[in-house]
Amino acid sequence: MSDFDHTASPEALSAAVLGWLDLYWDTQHRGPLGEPEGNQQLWRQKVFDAGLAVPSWPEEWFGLGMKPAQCKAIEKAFAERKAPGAGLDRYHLGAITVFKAASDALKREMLPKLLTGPICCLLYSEPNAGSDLAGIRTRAERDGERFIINGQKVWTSNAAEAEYGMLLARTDWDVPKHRGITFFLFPMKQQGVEIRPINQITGESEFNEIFIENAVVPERFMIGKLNEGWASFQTAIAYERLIMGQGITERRRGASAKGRSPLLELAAKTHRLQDPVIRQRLAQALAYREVNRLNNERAKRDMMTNGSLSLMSLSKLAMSRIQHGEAAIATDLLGPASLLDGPDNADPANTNFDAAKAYMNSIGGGTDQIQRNIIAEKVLGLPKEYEPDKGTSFREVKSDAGSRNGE
Amino acid sequence: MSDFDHTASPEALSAAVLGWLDLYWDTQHRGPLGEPEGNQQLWRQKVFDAGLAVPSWPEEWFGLGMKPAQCKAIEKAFAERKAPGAGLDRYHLGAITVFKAASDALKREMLPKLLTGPICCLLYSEPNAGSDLAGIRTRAERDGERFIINGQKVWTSNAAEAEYGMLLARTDWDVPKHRGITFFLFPMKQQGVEIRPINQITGESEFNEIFIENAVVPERFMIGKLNEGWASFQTAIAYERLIMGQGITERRRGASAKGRSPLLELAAKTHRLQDPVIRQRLAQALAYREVNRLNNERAKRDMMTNGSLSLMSLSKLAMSRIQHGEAAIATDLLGPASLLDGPDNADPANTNFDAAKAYMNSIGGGTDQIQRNIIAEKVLGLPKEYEPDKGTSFREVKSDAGSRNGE
Amino acid sequence: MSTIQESERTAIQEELVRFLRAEAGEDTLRSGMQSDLGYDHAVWQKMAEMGLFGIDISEDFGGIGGSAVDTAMVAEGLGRSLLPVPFIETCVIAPALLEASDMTDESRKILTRIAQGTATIAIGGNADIVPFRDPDCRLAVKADGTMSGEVSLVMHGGSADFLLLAFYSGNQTRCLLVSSDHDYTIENQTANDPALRPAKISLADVPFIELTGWSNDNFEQAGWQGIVALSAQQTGAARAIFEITVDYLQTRYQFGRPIGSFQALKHIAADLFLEVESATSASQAAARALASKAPQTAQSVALAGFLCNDAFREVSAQAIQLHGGIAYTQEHVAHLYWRRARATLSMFGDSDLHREAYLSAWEAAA
Amino acid sequence: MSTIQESERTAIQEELVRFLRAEAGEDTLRSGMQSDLGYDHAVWQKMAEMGLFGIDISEDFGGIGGSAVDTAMVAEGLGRSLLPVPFIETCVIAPALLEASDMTDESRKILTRIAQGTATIAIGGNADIVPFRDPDCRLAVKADGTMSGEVSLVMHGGSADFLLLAFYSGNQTRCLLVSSDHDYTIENQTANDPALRPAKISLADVPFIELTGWSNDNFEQAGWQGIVALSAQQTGAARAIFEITVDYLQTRYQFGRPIGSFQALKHIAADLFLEVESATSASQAAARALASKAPQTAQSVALAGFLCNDAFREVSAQAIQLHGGIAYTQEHVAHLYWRRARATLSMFGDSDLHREAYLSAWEAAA
Repeated sequence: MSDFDHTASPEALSAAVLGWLDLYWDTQHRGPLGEPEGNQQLWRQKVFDAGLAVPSWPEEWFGLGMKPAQCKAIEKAFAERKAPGAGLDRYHLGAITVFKAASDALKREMLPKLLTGPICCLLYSEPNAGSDLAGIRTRAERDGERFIINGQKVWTSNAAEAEYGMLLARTDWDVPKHRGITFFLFPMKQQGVEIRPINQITGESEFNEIFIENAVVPERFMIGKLNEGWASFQTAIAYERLIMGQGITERRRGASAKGRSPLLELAAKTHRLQDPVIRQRLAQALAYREVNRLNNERAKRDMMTNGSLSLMSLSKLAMSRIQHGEAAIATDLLGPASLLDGPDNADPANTNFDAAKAYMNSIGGGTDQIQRNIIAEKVLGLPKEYEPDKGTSFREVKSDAGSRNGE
Repeated sequence: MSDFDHTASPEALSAAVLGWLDLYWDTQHRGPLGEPEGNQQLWRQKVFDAGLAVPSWPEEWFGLGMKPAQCKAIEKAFAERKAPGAGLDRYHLGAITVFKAASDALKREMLPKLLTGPICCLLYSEPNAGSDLAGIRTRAERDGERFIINGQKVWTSNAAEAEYGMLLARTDWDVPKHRGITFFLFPMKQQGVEIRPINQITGESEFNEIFIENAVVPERFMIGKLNEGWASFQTAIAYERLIMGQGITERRRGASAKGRSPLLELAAKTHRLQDPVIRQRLAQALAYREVNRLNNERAKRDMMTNGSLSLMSLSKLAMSRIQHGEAAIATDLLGPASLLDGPDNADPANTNFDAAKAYMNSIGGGTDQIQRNIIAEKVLGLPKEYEPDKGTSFREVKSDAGSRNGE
Repeated sequence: MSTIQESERTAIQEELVRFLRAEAGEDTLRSGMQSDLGYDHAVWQKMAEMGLFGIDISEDFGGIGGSAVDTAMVAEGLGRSLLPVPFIETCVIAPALLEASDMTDESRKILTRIAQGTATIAIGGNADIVPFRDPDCRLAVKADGTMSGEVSLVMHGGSADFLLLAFYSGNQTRCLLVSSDHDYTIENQTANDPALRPAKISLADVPFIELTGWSNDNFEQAGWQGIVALSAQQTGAARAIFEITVDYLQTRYQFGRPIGSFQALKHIAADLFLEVESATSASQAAARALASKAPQTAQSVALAGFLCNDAFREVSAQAIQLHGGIAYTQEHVAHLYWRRARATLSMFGDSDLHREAYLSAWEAAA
Repeated sequence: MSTIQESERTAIQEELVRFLRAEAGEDTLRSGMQSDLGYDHAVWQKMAEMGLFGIDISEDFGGIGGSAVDTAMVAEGLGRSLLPVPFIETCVIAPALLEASDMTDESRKILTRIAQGTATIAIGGNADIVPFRDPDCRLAVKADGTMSGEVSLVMHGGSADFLLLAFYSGNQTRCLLVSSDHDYTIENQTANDPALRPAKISLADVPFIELTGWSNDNFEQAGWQGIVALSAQQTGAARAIFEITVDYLQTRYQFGRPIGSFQALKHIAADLFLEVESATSASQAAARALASKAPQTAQSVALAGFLCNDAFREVSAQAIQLHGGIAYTQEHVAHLYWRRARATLSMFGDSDLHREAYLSAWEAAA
């Protein structure tokens, strides 16, 4: 059925994929060959049909049953030709979640859709459920073969573009928090869904608040079983944390290539490169970034050779000190000029942006404090904290200012 | 009865005390006038009889009912003439505890003794009860009109010299930990008390381990009531913490007088005073010390004007970063020579000593971590941690490696 | 020394606190941020009516003859509420320099107007008394008695009644007053702190009044007054955001418990408390030293200079972290404190510079 | 590159770990501390039998022709157990310099003896290859072919079979070998780390062999090998005391709960884990760069130099704090790690120096 042989070597596969791309993809115009302006929807369908969207998945589930090295070869070939659509089995959180946790029926219905166009957003956090994500209070109430949703979500990116949201909602209030949650694929384009962009301290508005009032989700859009959504959800969040650690939240200009560092350039430009005090700080900052790269390389080797995720857990924490530290030095290098901003003042503006954006790493996707808990408990094996809400009916658990969730 | 008028102004009182000292004390030979080599015991008795040992205490309790400013004048006069024995109401932890918490009978019996000679030591901490002092397991069992003591104490200074120890022992194992403790004045010079000096990382042995096996304390030596010793004990420990915060654990050479700093002298001697990187570190270290002095001045004013102890709580924590920080800089100034030690290498030896001794402040008398808890809870009003041993019979509380105290 | 009695000072302070709480809250701050001035002009006027602007001006000119301790008290209050008014420039540095210079009718008039609250001063240039020094400024005095040039980072330069330009010229420092009655070009600069109003000023053949007769000591003293007033502002602001944060730790629940019961957050709060109190002690000691002309003034001022800088920076940065996501939004007030902290880091010299000055003062005293 | 195969390396490493665990525990360390040598000679001999000392010596001289990666592996093991043997001097730096110099019968003999474990080398002076540089050393070569002078901080100088004296003389660096068969005065110096044996050596008209023919590159390379081997030692030691500390956090109970369940201690542990792993990554990368003569070797070596220094210092210092009172006693092992960390802070240059070198390498690469 497929053009690609899952027993082929990565090299052979790479050649085959490049050949396929040369047949159908116009690298120069970044579109399907011969298609005017490149119809992305059609292109994605083509990639999907060839099994290249999710090559690691089995053939019965739209993939090719490929191994990691083979998948890498495919992604690399796509990257070489600047073609989109491959590697969704690594990046499409919605599809991955459905694939890993949903019923066969839902998978059969939705995966072909999700993998060929629609964007999914994440409806996880709530104003009262940040670090304590399982403390969500958005409610889903059964109404025949559908559920009626009411509540408020926050920190959702791509909300306006998304056709579906991965929604965590509470379906049972009389059991401990993790046991009353159901996971849904939630249609975003409906009445009762209001999206309000959040003005972030970076000046961006990539995130939104979502107000949901009597919106509807069909029962068959449940991912996993009723009240067992927390387990399905774990799949997705583990992935998100992994991606954060690789510093994907950074602007490219923050990255340091060999022998080139924006920080050193700024130091030179501000005539501070000969200041011995600044030199020590620059060296330390460069070191933190370089050693994080070295740690990540070891982490990848560890994961390959023995499946250990210990080192992987450090990267997100390390990234906080890198980003906050670099922004602090840049601020000091700029001196009084650091109070400026705007397009006329590129260096201050970039520095201000980076200083604010660093909180995206140290707060978003689990604060540094949560991350340290994870490292201490999951990696070092230190005992968990006391959890007053453990084993307690969610209705009775204390919430902001000491009120109870049921009050 | 007394030579000194508690209505006198501090100035008048100072003159009176100086006159009294000139009658009885030989400043040049540091002994009682006309006494060969100065009989300290007799001198202390004389000071005690004059009410000058504990001037702030009421006359019925061996004092003079003096106010703080008057007490200060008395202590100052004694210091001027280099005479010992005054101000025991501020420094003699044993006598203060007995005075504040013991029965009138015990006070009448023991205060005249304690205030004229015998040293008291503290029998508080145990190997298993460090930060968690109320977790002590030394047991006191009633045997008629006396108690039999068995257990082990640690971190006791002056144990060999002490005639009495302020002993915390458990008298009831079936109530929560704070409620089964009794406080005793424990005679040290008896069978069944073994004192072993601890070799500390500073090279000193100021502290001891005390092994107590079937030793005896008379019932009338109980300080406060049976099983209510924890409250009496609070008086003493509050005092100890206060003293720690003033940096009394430092060697005098660590102190910075105006315009003179041992750290600056070492930097000059090691030819690093022109190194801009070192200069920044020196400035920061000097600043921490100076601002701690300023904080302490404010703390004293606060305490005088509105009784607030908020600022007082900061000093011990601040002293940790001062002492560890200064030792780190000194180590770096010395370079390779910092590995030397011994009398031939005074600068390294002093630095090594200071580096080790800094732990005395950051661990002793409550670790920095405990001190931060205290600041957060008592001063900032943040909620207490979960306490699994709260309300639980001490016998059931978990101890090292998860065993129970009753096991 | 201050001519203000302790009881008077307490009364002024209480009135100020009451006033700021009632009329300079977050709403006022935010509405001011939208305006050209950057702050609410009504607030400025009411402070003038309270006599706060003459606090460091002698009674001869309608002031109340206070000292650095008194200005610090006002600055601390302004810091708490983040009010971005040109208090330090107008009411601290300019009066210090004007009173130290040869008196003219013009300078008497300006001092009186400052005390009345009817004149604001903006300060620019590269000399030590300039809040935000522009190392690239080009200012020059011409033979015909006019001046020309360009200078950036002049805070409130667009709205001030007078520009005070202080710059190095050859071996000499010159201080020129330029009235806004004259023509010069104002280009507003975008600031990262949305309340601040820096401007780039271009002058061509503009008449000026030169301040003369001041000594280097006077000049140094004026700079110190700026540092100390700033340190008080930073201290007030650091304490305010610290209190907001501790409140949040009490009321925010996660995992069924107030987040302030988590030990790691408690410990951060305890450490920040040490920073806030240390900044307070250092700032107050510097103000007292300055007011009493104590011999260790240089040392005390430098100490306050970097400790308050660093404390405000650290406390406001951690405040965002401790709040979590909510403080990543513009809606929450935390980022405003954090922006102000970053904006003032190099005001009157950065922490490294103050540390170096502090150590030099130690060496000089040895 | 190493001639040792990956499988061989794994075998050596496993044998070493097994050996050190069995025969170089805390008891051995402490009994060695009481001896003149500072370490247990039997342990040294057994390591010799295992062929560990020839690991970086070519097969021509009875070595096994390994690389920096292999010596780092041994150094890491020695670091874990704190064994204060003169491994870096004898088996890393001396062979590197001897093999780079013009070969003589004498140097062939010494290399063979090192590989066999029958000769130890102590290194003193003020040149870059010296572990503990004595800036005040006075060493001079006389016209009659003898040398005289005085040098301190020569680790194991009292027990070594050869002294390697490396010092600046005029514009040149000289490297002299002095056999302990000759007469010189040894004055043992007291060390803060009770296992270390620094000595002050005084020489008067002592014959020597001069190492010649090495290039500046060879010399720099030898110094780098020292830094990298030290970084591996520090990494091993940091990891060992970290593991001891995490164990303690699990088993020590206070307030009815393991102290490792307190969030503040957990977070310190998490941060220390980052330090330990970062030190490991930096040290390993430097060893690989050195072994493969990679162009960025200078940068990698400098990075390992300060990151491992600082990590070992921080981890061992926090280990005492996390243990509390028990670690304030000599009986507990924590202070031994902490003393070693402090002793090695300036070995082969301090962190500030390495940071400066690291930045310079960045600039050179730009």
